[in-house]
Formats: sequence, C-alpha cells, structure tokens
Amino acid sequence: MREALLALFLSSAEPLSRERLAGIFADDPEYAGWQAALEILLATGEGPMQLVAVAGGYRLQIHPRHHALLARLHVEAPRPLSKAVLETLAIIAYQQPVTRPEIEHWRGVSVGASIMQQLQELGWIAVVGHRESPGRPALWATTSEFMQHFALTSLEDLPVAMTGK
Amino acid sequence: MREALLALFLSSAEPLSRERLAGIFADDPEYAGWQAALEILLATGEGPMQLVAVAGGYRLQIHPRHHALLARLHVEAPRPLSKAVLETLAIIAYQQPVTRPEIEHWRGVSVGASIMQQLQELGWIAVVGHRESPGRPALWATTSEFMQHFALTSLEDLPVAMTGK
Amino acid sequence: MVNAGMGQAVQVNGQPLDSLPEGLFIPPDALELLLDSFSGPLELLLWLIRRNRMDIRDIPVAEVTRQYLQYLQEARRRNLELAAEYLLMAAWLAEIKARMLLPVPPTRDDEEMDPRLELVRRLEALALVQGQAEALQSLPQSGRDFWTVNPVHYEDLSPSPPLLELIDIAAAWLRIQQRPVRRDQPVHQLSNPAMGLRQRMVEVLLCCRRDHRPWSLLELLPELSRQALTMSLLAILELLRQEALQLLEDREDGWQVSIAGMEVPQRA
Repeated sequence: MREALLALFLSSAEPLSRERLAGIFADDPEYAGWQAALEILLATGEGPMQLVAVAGGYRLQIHPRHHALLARLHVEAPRPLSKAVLETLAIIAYQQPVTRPEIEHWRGVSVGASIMQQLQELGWIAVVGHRESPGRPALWATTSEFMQHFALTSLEDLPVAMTGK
Repeated sequence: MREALLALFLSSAEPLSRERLAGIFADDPEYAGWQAALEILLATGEGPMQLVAVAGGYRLQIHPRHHALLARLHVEAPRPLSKAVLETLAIIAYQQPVTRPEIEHWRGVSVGASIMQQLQELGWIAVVGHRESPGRPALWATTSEFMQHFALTSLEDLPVAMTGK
Repeated sequence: MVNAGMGQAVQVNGQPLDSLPEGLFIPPDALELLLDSFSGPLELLLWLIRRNRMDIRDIPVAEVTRQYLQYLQEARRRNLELAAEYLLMAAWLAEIKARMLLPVPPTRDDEEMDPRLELVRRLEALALVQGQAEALQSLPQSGRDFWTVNPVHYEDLSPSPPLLELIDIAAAWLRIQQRPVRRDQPVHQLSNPAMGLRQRMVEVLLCCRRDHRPWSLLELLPELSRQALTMSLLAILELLRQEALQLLEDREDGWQVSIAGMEVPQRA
C-alpha cells in the first residue's frame, strides 16, 4: 500500500490532494488503508524523501540532510529575480487579483511587457478574469506553480511584510 | 549511502552517468562505497522504483507493476471519438479490406494521417495487404483487438446497417 | 551644489546607497548608478525621505522638493536621460508646496485637506510593496533552498478506450451510405455485401502476410463445409479482382497467389 501511494507521488509533476487520491483509490478494496499509509508517509517520509503539504496537496521533497550533496549536482542555481520583477510579483501575490494599471499605480512606474512575460514564462502568474471596467483590463493572479516554487501551502502562508523602517 | 544516491537520482531531471556521479562524490570519504550502492540499486531497485540504464546514464522509473494504478492518475478519462475518426472506423469495419483513397471517397473528404494514427494507437486497425494498383495503396482492416473489444467473433456479427433503399 | 572636493574620497562601487553622506552629495559616477537603481521618481522620493529620516506622514515638502530638484538638475547638467515621469513628479511636488502656502480653508476634517495626502498614500503603498518583495525574497525557493522530487519516469500507459459502442459504428456507416457519393473515384464495391465475405478476405490477406511466399490456392481453402469453401473461393476471387492478391502462375498443381505489394522470392 505504501509503495502504491509512493508510486503515485513519485510519478506526479503536481502536488496531489487528498480528494485526488480518494478519487484514484476510490473504494477499491485492494487499496483500503491508503489514508493510514498517507499519515505514516507524512510523519516519517521514506528514505531520502519527505512528504510536504504544498499548494493544496502533498508532494515529495528531498530531505534537507541531503542538501549539501544536491548542491554539487545542481550547480546552476536559478537566476535571482530583478527588483522590478520581484516587486511586480509581490504586488500580484499580495493584492491578487490585480490589473496591470493597478500594479503600475502601486509601483509608481510603468510595468514593461517583458516583466509580465518573464513571470508568465516562469508559470507563476496567469490571467484569471477581467475587471468589468472600461477596457475590461485583465486580472492577474499567482498560480499553483508559484506556490509550489515557494513551498506555500496556501496564499495565507505568504509572509507578513515589514514596512515600518 | 544508498539514500544519498537515491536523493541524487530523485532530484535530477536527467539521467546520471557513472562519470557524473564520480564527479559529485569525488573522493569524499563520506560517500565511499557509492559504487557498490549503485550496483545494488541497479539489481534490486527501491520500493516502487527501479533504476534502468538509458542513453546518458541511469534513471529511475516506476516499476510496471504499478502501471494500472498510475493509469488512474495519468490517463485521461475515456472520451467519445470525434466524428471523423468514428466515420473512418465505420468505413474500415464495413468495407474492409479498404484503401485510404476509398475511405476518402466514402467520406467525401480527405482522411488526415492523425485519424489513421489514432485508430492504430487504439490497436483497432492495421494494414493487411496492398493493392497492385498505382501507388500500391495499403489495405486497411480491423484487428483482432477490435473484435475482442466489441466482443465480436466474426465480422458477420457487426450490426446490419440498413440503408433502407 | 555639488561638493566636488569630496568626490575622490567616496567609493561608489560596492557601497550601499544609504551610506552616502547626509545632504546632497553626488560623486562623479554615482548619479547614473543611482538613477538606474531606482524604478522611478516615487522610489527616488521614498529613498530621499528615508535617507533624511523624515516622517513619511509628515513630509517637509519644501526640503524634499529642494533635494529632489537638485538631483534632477544635476542629472540634466550631465546630460542623463530622465523619464518624463521624473518631471511630472517635480511638477506635483511644486504644486503641493504651493498649496501648502495657501491659508487652509476652515473644514471639519483637516487631514482631508492636506495636499500631501495623496503623495503619502502613494509612498506608503510603495513602501508596502518593497516590504512584500523582501518578504517574498526571504522565502525558501525550489532549486535554491530545497529540491523537490523530479517526476519519476514511467513507461507508456495504454490509453483508455474511447466511449464507443458497436451501434455507434453501425449508425455512422448508415449515415455515410445515405450521403450523396461522388462517383469520380473507383470504390471497390462488392456485389455481395455480406460481411462474411469481408471477414474471409481479411483472413486470407493476413494468412498470406504471415509468410512471404507464394501460396497455392489449396492452402488457402479450409477443409470445412461447402459453404466455407465457397466463401473462401469468392474471397480470393474478389481479392484478385481488387488487385490485392496477385495471381503468380497457373500451373498444373493449381493456382498460386501472393499478396500484392510484396516481393516474393523467385523459385529456381
């Protein structure tokens, strides 16, 4: 049972929610007890892996005790985000859903198309609708990939910003 | 040691070669014995995973014994065939052995390669011969998988489609 | 305006901007760097306010405007390109300054009439965004601070069969037959439309396909009922007519056929 559960998590590119798992195991008697196996996996992990709650589901991560070794494999760290990109992402993450004119108002400067494009290519933002105002501007929000990248369980986990400098 | 090796394979998007592993473990005494661990992993796998040799090194894959379960996660729910595919299948079923130009004649439109491919991927049609006419067109017929899927013992069991003439 | 005497004493590279001395002092190459690092006039203004340790809610507009304009003048003196937004901000600051000199009309809510209010709102919003950006930056990131399990490969899973019933195929065939058909291409119509004949035709083809050699007629005729024999014979004749089978030679021991489109080894 534990192996079957692991096989699902190992093969999945997306976090799997309890609802999704329930749909897969359905009422198949062969997989009764999957919930108990999930609890054990969450509590103890498996070998070098730990199961972590992220973006409304669970996904496998490598246990931090192996990080020094992994750094030798993944020598190319992701490029740091520019200040403009980071601020735009922050506005979308904390104020979502938000239109581009609103983002520009928050930052006090225009937001170049390349900034939005970069965030879209990362898969971190997407259009989720339109505001019913003149021009019907697109409403931007963060995606599940954004939460996965920053290991957030939900948007409520976004850290509180300190401003009173 | 086995865990460290697994951690590397689990976090890597590409296969890892022995040379690459040797570069990572270097002569670090902490990881002496990685080669023996690799042999064991190759021989016995780990939980639901097996380590297989592919171009460029080794990579993990899920043991086929879990495929039925993985299909529930990864394979799309059954959908109806498109009209074009259904018509093509009907012509092959009732007119076999039949060439593609003849199918096109019956349908009155050309039959895209993707239609034939879709039916072939289902395992429902196959080439059974050729006509000795210009271009030597392939003759298509339904397969025994098709018969099995619809529980037919012979083509005579196909429902009679009366034109009512 | 610019204290050129101290210019050599200050290193620009590697120095955080906040370490610049109090008051307006711009070392030779610093201004360009400075303007580059600001995303716009609002940010330059916020930086000036923080550097002067002013209260964002009670901005001494005259002093901030003076410093802000000095930066702009210095930039212009060095022929640096400034976005129009910087000049708009200058105009806004001048307007606020002018309105603050006017006597305040009597109202119930003084704060409502403070000409600085909108500017304060904008600055506070920017300060919040900067804080949020920093907070995001502090989060652990995948591939930098932690690693996820890359999806493990699995071999092709067979696709689930489409939702389809036999009757759908029959219905489709019926529809096709009822359509007006173009007659400009040959279609091999059987005189006898029975599916049994088609079944046998496919079987004969598959049989010939198994082994790349000429087949004698007898080999292809099952020793079954007369009806089956008739059907097989008809199937072979039909396949010959449709040129799906080739008649190789008419010998004493009977016909030999082979599947069309396939090279048959010559017999010595």
